[in-house]
Amino acid sequence: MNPDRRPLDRRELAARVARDIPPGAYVNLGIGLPTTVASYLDPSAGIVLHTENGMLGMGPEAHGDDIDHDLLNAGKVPVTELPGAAYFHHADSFAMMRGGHLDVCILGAFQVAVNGDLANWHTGAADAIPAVGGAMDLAIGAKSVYVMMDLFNFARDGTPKLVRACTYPLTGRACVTRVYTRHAVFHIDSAAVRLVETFGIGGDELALRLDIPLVIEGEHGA
Amino acid sequence: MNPDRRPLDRRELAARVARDIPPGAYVNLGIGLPTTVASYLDPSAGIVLHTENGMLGMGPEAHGDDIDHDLLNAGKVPVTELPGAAYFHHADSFAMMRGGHLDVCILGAFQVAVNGDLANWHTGAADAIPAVGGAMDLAIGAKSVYVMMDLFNFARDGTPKLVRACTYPLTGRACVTRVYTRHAVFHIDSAAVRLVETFGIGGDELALRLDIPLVIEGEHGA
Amino acid sequence: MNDRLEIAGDPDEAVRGVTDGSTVLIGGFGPAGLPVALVDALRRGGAHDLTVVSNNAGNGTTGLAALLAAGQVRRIICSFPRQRDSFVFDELYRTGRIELEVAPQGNLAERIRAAGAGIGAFYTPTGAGTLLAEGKETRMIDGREHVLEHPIRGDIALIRAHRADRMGNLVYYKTARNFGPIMATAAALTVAEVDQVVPTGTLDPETIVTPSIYVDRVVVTSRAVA
Amino acid sequence: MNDRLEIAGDPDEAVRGVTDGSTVLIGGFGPAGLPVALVDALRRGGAHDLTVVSNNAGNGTTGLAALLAAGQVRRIICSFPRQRDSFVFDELYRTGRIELEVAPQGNLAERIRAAGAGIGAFYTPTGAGTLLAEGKETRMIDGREHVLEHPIRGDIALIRAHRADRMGNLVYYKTARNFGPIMATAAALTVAEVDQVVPTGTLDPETIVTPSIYVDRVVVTSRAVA
Repeated sequence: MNPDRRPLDRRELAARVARDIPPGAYVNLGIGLPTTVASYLDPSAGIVLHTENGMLGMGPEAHGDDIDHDLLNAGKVPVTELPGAAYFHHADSFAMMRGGHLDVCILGAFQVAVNGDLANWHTGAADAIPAVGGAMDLAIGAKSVYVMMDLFNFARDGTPKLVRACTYPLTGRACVTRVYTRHAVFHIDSAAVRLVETFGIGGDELALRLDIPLVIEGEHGA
Repeated sequence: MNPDRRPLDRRELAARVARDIPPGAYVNLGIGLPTTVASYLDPSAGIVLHTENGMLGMGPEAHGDDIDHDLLNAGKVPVTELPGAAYFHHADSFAMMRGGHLDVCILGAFQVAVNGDLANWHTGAADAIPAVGGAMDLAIGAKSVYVMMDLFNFARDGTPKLVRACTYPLTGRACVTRVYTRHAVFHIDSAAVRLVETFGIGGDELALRLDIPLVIEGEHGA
Repeated sequence: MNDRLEIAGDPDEAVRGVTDGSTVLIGGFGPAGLPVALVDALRRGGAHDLTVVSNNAGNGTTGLAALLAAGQVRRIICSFPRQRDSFVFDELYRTGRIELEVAPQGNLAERIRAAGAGIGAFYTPTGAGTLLAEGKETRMIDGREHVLEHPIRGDIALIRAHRADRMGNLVYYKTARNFGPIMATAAALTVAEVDQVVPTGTLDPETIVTPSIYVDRVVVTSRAVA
Repeated sequence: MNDRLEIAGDPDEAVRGVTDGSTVLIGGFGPAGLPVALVDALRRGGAHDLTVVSNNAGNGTTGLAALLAAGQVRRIICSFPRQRDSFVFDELYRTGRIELEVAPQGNLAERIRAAGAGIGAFYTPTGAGTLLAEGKETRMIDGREHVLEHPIRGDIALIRAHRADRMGNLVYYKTARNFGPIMATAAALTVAEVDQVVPTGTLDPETIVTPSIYVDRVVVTSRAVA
């Protein structure tokens, strides 16, 4: 344990996620926080980015003269094209997702449950306009689903977002394999939630604050 | 009636079918007899031929240096490509057929029933090796299904092939809209079989020999 | 039939025949691939009680948002209506003046494809166990719950492509391709807004994305800039 | 993962790992698009009890027919086994030494696509009311009988394409495209026999038919002449 180390900042968190993406992987980065991971991928690792709106081989955000409003990512931000890119239509793009061909997808979340259930599309509030986009397809389609989120709901009451059971409407069931937060990294499989690494907090304290069954093995923290 | 006129020969039959294909139609010509229709299409009519193995805009059979064994029709005969052609994969090709986009397909048949049932893939003989190819997809997919066949089974016992009910295994139900034979042309709709034209046989004699309910209106024959 | 390919003189001519109550498939993912000129023409045409099928529900005050603002749309089927600048839709929805069916984006795309491909219905794992599967038939296949989804057909599809030849073969441009190729297959009448019409035989047959059989009308418009 | 793209030195290396009992998807419509060198290598590899999924069941005495003649195939799923020169298959079938599942060609293609696209099952009108629907679940949809069909997955797909880049993006050549693009999506391991491997970035991204994500190995062979 290395409880004295401070929690990661957002850039460190993105870099930490990037470190777990295998060379050559086909990866989809969800809208928002997951998009930041792109900047930390090793350009020599041959990782290929997928965007749900019909492209493999997506490059960095476009600037200046490179901006083309017909070349967008899933967040509708102008992006660029890398050598070896390919375009395809929406049914083919989602066939790729649903068919289990993407190695990793990285998503934000409102809540993740100990069994890997994901809630990230709808707060369930009565006046909320439902909007799901490709979240449900990504949740159930990729070989590994990584979630990047705050471990606690700082915007509201500080309650944990890694929970025994989701109280928000589900996006997908038993689909999340890893959870990356500023305070810790977790691995989820059918048996348990395993603590992989902590940042600035001890494993035992974390288990106490989360109030979930948590497997803590050996030493954690860098 | 013009019973004195002789039955059509095979070339006249192909030309007769060709006459009923509307300008600009997208058409699939089945293997065998239907293939002969291609030679009688008006080149200025803008008719586009589909081949199930992934092409629109198929041209005539290839000869000499034009032969390319990667450019075949459904009968595996080398063909050519016309301006405006497009290639696509098998799922897309059969989506085009099943989705009702082809205007006309022309098929051979063992039997056609008065309700439009088609039998053209299997004799039902115990030792026959079943082989269906794209016949069932064409039968149920095209907007109009024209059959070209002998009206009587000359190869066996001379029995009619336009029948009250098919005795051979079906290819598709209630799908045939027109039947072209050397002796007559028939139109089939949900209500009846209507005699369109005869060649070298009178309508009444035909009705007698076929032993099916047949609507004979006004004059027939050219 | 390809002699029916009509090269319309302007967008208004290109969308003529859309009647009250029509289901209109509209291509695009955000601004990319949205046939802005055709949507504007649809608004000018004044058809009401439309059902619109499109990934989003309009941005800002132009294009699809303007069509919604004009009160011509009774119902929208989409995956992601809520966006930073979807205030026109948001207001209509909150005041009960538009019906919304939200579908997971991949199910939306596959249902449109199914309509064009003559598939009667299909089982998909996407959405199983969620609010968006409520009331839908489900089935366990290989130990996994699947939801039965049905085709979405259009009376008319309005799409944007890059180039057409005079038969109606289409190629697209980058991520503006998105829903265009599948919507073209799923409507009784397909209208494509394109940058350019080129002579037949100019497009490489290996590279055509939408074969001419799916295209009824094209109209040339200058590229929309978002 | 694209760093797994392997450019095999020869066809034998390209098909290594095919084990007894594997399901092998083999591209081609007659000779066009048949990956002859890979099928020959599969025969030399000696794996037995194979299930082969291919449109036809071999022609003459080479390629797929030779694989059948070697007794390595337990079962074949195809649409059109009987051809003028399918005597090898015909003899095996008539003497009960091979199992045959005949599927309408479009259902065969759609079932392969479904496997690659994560569709659990689908309803198709093709084959309804025929011998080929016997024992299958049916359902009336919009007044028309549909048959429920299930995905066909492969352990390995052997396909022929025209060019690959070094990431594994593929383009095809004329009607040799046929089953290649869908089989590439439907197998755990996809091997493409190609005419040429070109540098990454050489193929126009608008024209790529099979994106690199679906391709594990390529091998360059001279074009087969039928």
